[in-house]
Amino acid sequence: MAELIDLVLLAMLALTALRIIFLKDLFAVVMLFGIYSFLSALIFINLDAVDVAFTEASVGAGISTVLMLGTLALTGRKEKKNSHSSLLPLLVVTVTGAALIYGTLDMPPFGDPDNPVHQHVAPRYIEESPQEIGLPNMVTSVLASYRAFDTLGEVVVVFAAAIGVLALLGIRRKKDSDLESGLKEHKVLHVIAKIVIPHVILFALYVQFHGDFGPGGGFQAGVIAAAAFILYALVFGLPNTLAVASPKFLQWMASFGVLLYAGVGLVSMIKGGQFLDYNKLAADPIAGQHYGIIIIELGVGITVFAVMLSIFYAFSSQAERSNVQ
Amino acid sequence: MTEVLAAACIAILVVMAIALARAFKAPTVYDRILGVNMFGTKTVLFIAAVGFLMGRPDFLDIAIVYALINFIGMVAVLRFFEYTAPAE
Amino acid sequence: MFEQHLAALPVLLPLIAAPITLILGRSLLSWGFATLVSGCAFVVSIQLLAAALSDGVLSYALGGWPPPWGIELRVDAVNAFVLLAVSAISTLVLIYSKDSIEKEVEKSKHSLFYTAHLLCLAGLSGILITGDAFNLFVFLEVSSLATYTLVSLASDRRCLTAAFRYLVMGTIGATFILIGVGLLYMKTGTLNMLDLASRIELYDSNRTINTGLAFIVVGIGIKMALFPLHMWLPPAYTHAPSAVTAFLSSTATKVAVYVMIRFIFTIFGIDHVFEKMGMDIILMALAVVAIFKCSYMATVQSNVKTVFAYSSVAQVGYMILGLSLVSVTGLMAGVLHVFNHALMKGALFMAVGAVFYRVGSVDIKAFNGLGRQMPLTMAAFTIAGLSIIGVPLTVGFVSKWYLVTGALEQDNWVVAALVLAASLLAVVYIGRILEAAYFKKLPDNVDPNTVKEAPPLMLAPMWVLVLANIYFGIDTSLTTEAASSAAEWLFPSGDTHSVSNVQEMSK
Amino acid sequence: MFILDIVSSILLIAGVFFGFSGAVGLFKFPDFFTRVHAASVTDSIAAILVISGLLLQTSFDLNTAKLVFILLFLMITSPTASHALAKSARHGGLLTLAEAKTENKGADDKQEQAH
Amino acid sequence: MNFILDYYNYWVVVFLMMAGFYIVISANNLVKKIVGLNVFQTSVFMLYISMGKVSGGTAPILVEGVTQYSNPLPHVLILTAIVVGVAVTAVGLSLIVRIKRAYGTVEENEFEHKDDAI
Repeated sequence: MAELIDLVLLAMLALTALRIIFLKDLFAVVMLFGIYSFLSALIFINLDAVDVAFTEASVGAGISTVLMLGTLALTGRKEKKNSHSSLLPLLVVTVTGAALIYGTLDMPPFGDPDNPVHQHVAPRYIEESPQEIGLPNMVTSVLASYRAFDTLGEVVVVFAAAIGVLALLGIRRKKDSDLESGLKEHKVLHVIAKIVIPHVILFALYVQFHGDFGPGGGFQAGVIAAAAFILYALVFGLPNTLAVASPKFLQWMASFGVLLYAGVGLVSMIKGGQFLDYNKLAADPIAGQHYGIIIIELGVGITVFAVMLSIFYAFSSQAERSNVQ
Repeated sequence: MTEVLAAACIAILVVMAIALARAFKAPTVYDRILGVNMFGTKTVLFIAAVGFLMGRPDFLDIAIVYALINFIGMVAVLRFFEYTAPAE
Repeated sequence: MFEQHLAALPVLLPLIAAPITLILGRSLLSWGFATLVSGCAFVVSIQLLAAALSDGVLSYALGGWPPPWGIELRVDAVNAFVLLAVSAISTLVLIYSKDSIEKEVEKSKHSLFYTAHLLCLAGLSGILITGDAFNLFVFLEVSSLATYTLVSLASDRRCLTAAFRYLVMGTIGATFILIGVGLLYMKTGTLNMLDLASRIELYDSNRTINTGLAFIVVGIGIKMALFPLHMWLPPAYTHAPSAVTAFLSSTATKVAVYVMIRFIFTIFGIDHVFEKMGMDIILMALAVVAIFKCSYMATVQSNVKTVFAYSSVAQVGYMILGLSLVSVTGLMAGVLHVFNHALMKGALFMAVGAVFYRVGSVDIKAFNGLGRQMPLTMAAFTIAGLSIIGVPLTVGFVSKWYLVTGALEQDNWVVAALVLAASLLAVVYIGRILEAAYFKKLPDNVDPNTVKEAPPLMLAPMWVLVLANIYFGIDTSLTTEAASSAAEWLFPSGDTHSVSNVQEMSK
Repeated sequence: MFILDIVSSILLIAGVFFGFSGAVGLFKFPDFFTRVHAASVTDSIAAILVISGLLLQTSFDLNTAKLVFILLFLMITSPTASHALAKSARHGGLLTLAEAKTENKGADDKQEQAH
Repeated sequence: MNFILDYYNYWVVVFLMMAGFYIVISANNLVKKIVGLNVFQTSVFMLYISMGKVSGGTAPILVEGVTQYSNPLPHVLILTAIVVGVAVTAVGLSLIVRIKRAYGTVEENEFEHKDDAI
């Protein structure tokens, strides 16, 4: 059954990718990219990667698509005719693809439990992480403890993206904040958004703190919380949102999240362990792991929330600016 | 019961495929959005059903996220049309 | 406590300092703080190099999890040596950039500039010291994102398209590396570099692993601007702010060269890469073409920054040529050139930036008559330029010497002759600029009083690098010792004999 | 238990049927406003039926609550989205089939007059 | 037949990767390039997730009575990679916005003509 679903989803993905190549309407391209992202998230669910699916759905289909639409609003929707010859790219792609297909020929079979991937490092995560870390979600255990340094790097990447977007676009606060913006004419949307947004934030908190037991964690929670604010900004206009969470405050929050994460590492260094060694955080190693993971997930959540919202602000303030002119 | 669930999953997949076809080729841009929206809502149902089919229904969180993102995506699209003329 | 965590500090210091710099906000304050942190990282990396040379290798298990389950930081002579160059250049460039970016970057973006610089330093240090293949990818992206930002901060609009092209190429490169690491992981089940090495050895010429190797080499090739994949580099280096160009040209591509060395020598093993797959022929051919094509391109450019951008691509060719010789001497020449080239290109781009600071242009015509107006800057430029050519008593000579010796050891006369011939091209492109500076008159429409010597905070780091060029060109013992122990470290079965011979010859 | 399964199956099948009919309507109906009607009405009923069918499979725990939450969420947002889309299309100048016909007619009349 | 069943997943994923890669290198419009980059990366993520799957296994979250779990390590890696992907996308898109403002176009061949070479 899983194989059948897998096959159907892969076929849909292939068609979507082909359609994206040939479409000239960039708006449609972005919509199809959203679908592509959704579909790949379905594949991830089908292949048991629920945490990944969670992230891909909220990031790929959510944040990326919204940002792409924001860019399109500023750059125009139509792709002009391509004067490049498509022969050379096709050649490059064929060669690369052929190399990869050649590489697949010695691959271990799909899904075989005897594959080297499942034999060497991973068994310890599966068999011992429930005792060593004490959490049912192995992905969270590996992400936040065994490979916590990767995750710190990931948070720093997000932070770097915020620096990049701020340096490039900046966030302009308009003087005349009574400017027409938001979806003023859609009264129904206003009512519904008011009902939905608090629940979304509540859900984000649930994802943040339930990530140890089910799919979710700081990153997904940050994105969902940012999505709630984005919804607010889309419906009620940017100036209203800026009044709730100011750009300066978000910058401060983004830095704070990174520092919180690194701070856990420093504390464990002071207590005599290695960087990010949570065992030293409390007398009982398992409790130490719990404290460590909760705090760093919080740091991740705070940074991701602040950065995603800042990036959205930057794009949105550009769009409103050009709209006025 | 599993058979019914499996059949339902497949059927939802088919509906998704039809919606996808609408998103690929549509007479107006609004039809395209309609197709995308329908695809999104059916995906939510699909995830819910597949969770029960695989015996791990605790993944409904993902369905919630899908529903949420689908809605925000729709609002973003509408907002997008405030800036650009939607003429095809 | 300090000693225990020495290996982690070079990456942790800038990484933690970056968000603090953003909070500090004010231009002067964030400059001081960033410079201080970078200086600390430099001090740490000196100690690391000393420790690595005496103890061999420092391993640091992050989170207390033993590798391969956790992430390991691993410092040995190779990366400690490159790390020293990176942190030194970073500190000098930060001192230099206070005045330089005043002119080239908007005032409101200064603290973002310093934050991005620290992030870039953190990323590069992370790439250097990590012992985990996937962690390397993460830090590669940290440094790349910061780099795109830095490049796009210039005031000329062309920096935007250059940064975009860099972003697309860089991301393709990173994704190729991701694919390659994935294929390796698929066959071995591990991500730790040493563990990977021991498990790759078990396979004798496996198609999946060979494909993984190919993807990793192409991916890194993009990142370090290996010849046919270098198209992003000249525009990026030309249009970035001068301080950024000075920093990137002497660190970013060099770190990529290090990654290449690490993957080929430590992870795959030279038997696999060179003997079974014949990669040395390909790399050598590409390196030779790169040296000639790009040296030639450098001679026909009118923008001086572009000249040196192409020259950088050519110099990467020298490094790859060194390691494609597959000998301890060749590898040593490559590693040595990584360090030496950082010294010369850093000084050159700083001098060019100083010219831009005063004249407002880096076209070759703008250099007319500057020998008289900016004597100190142009003297620094001249010495660094001579070093690029490879004149004795400069570091450029030392690395070329070892390169030629490495080639002659294998009786490879052709390569040795080509290296010398390429130096003539360098004479041409450096000579054109020196001619303009010393033998042409200042244009009449320029007021001689406005074009004066660069401010001291720009001159000081420039001259530190120039003096280093001369010092390490005369007293080669320090760098050659580090480079040769690095090369021997990488060559498990290398014969140490030939290196000591070479050292005697050079004296 | 057995009865619950049967009821649940019936609900699921009915839900899928409505979803399918909506998808067909997406292609078969003549103009955009009828298509949006087909899609949005069936979307809601399919969601209600399928999720009710799944609700009967749960053992009244956290999953039940989540399912109910999804149902409520879809019930609120899906019609809103359709409504806003239709409204947006109306503002964007899209006409119903009947209006398009009269408009065309008007245009034709004018052309004839011009002749 | 077995051979195909063992590998079909990887082959389709390779096809998807190459479709994305093709969009990146052939597109003239910068927004489309970024979309292509995303398609490319998403497909690489699928390669990783495919190798983590164990037939008959289930998601790596501990439940009673299950012994066979899929491999959590690729999931962790891809979580990180997705975040990296969105970071690059955000910076790339903001570059596009600036390019549009500076050049008035986002078609690669058009702004190439507006400046001298290099």
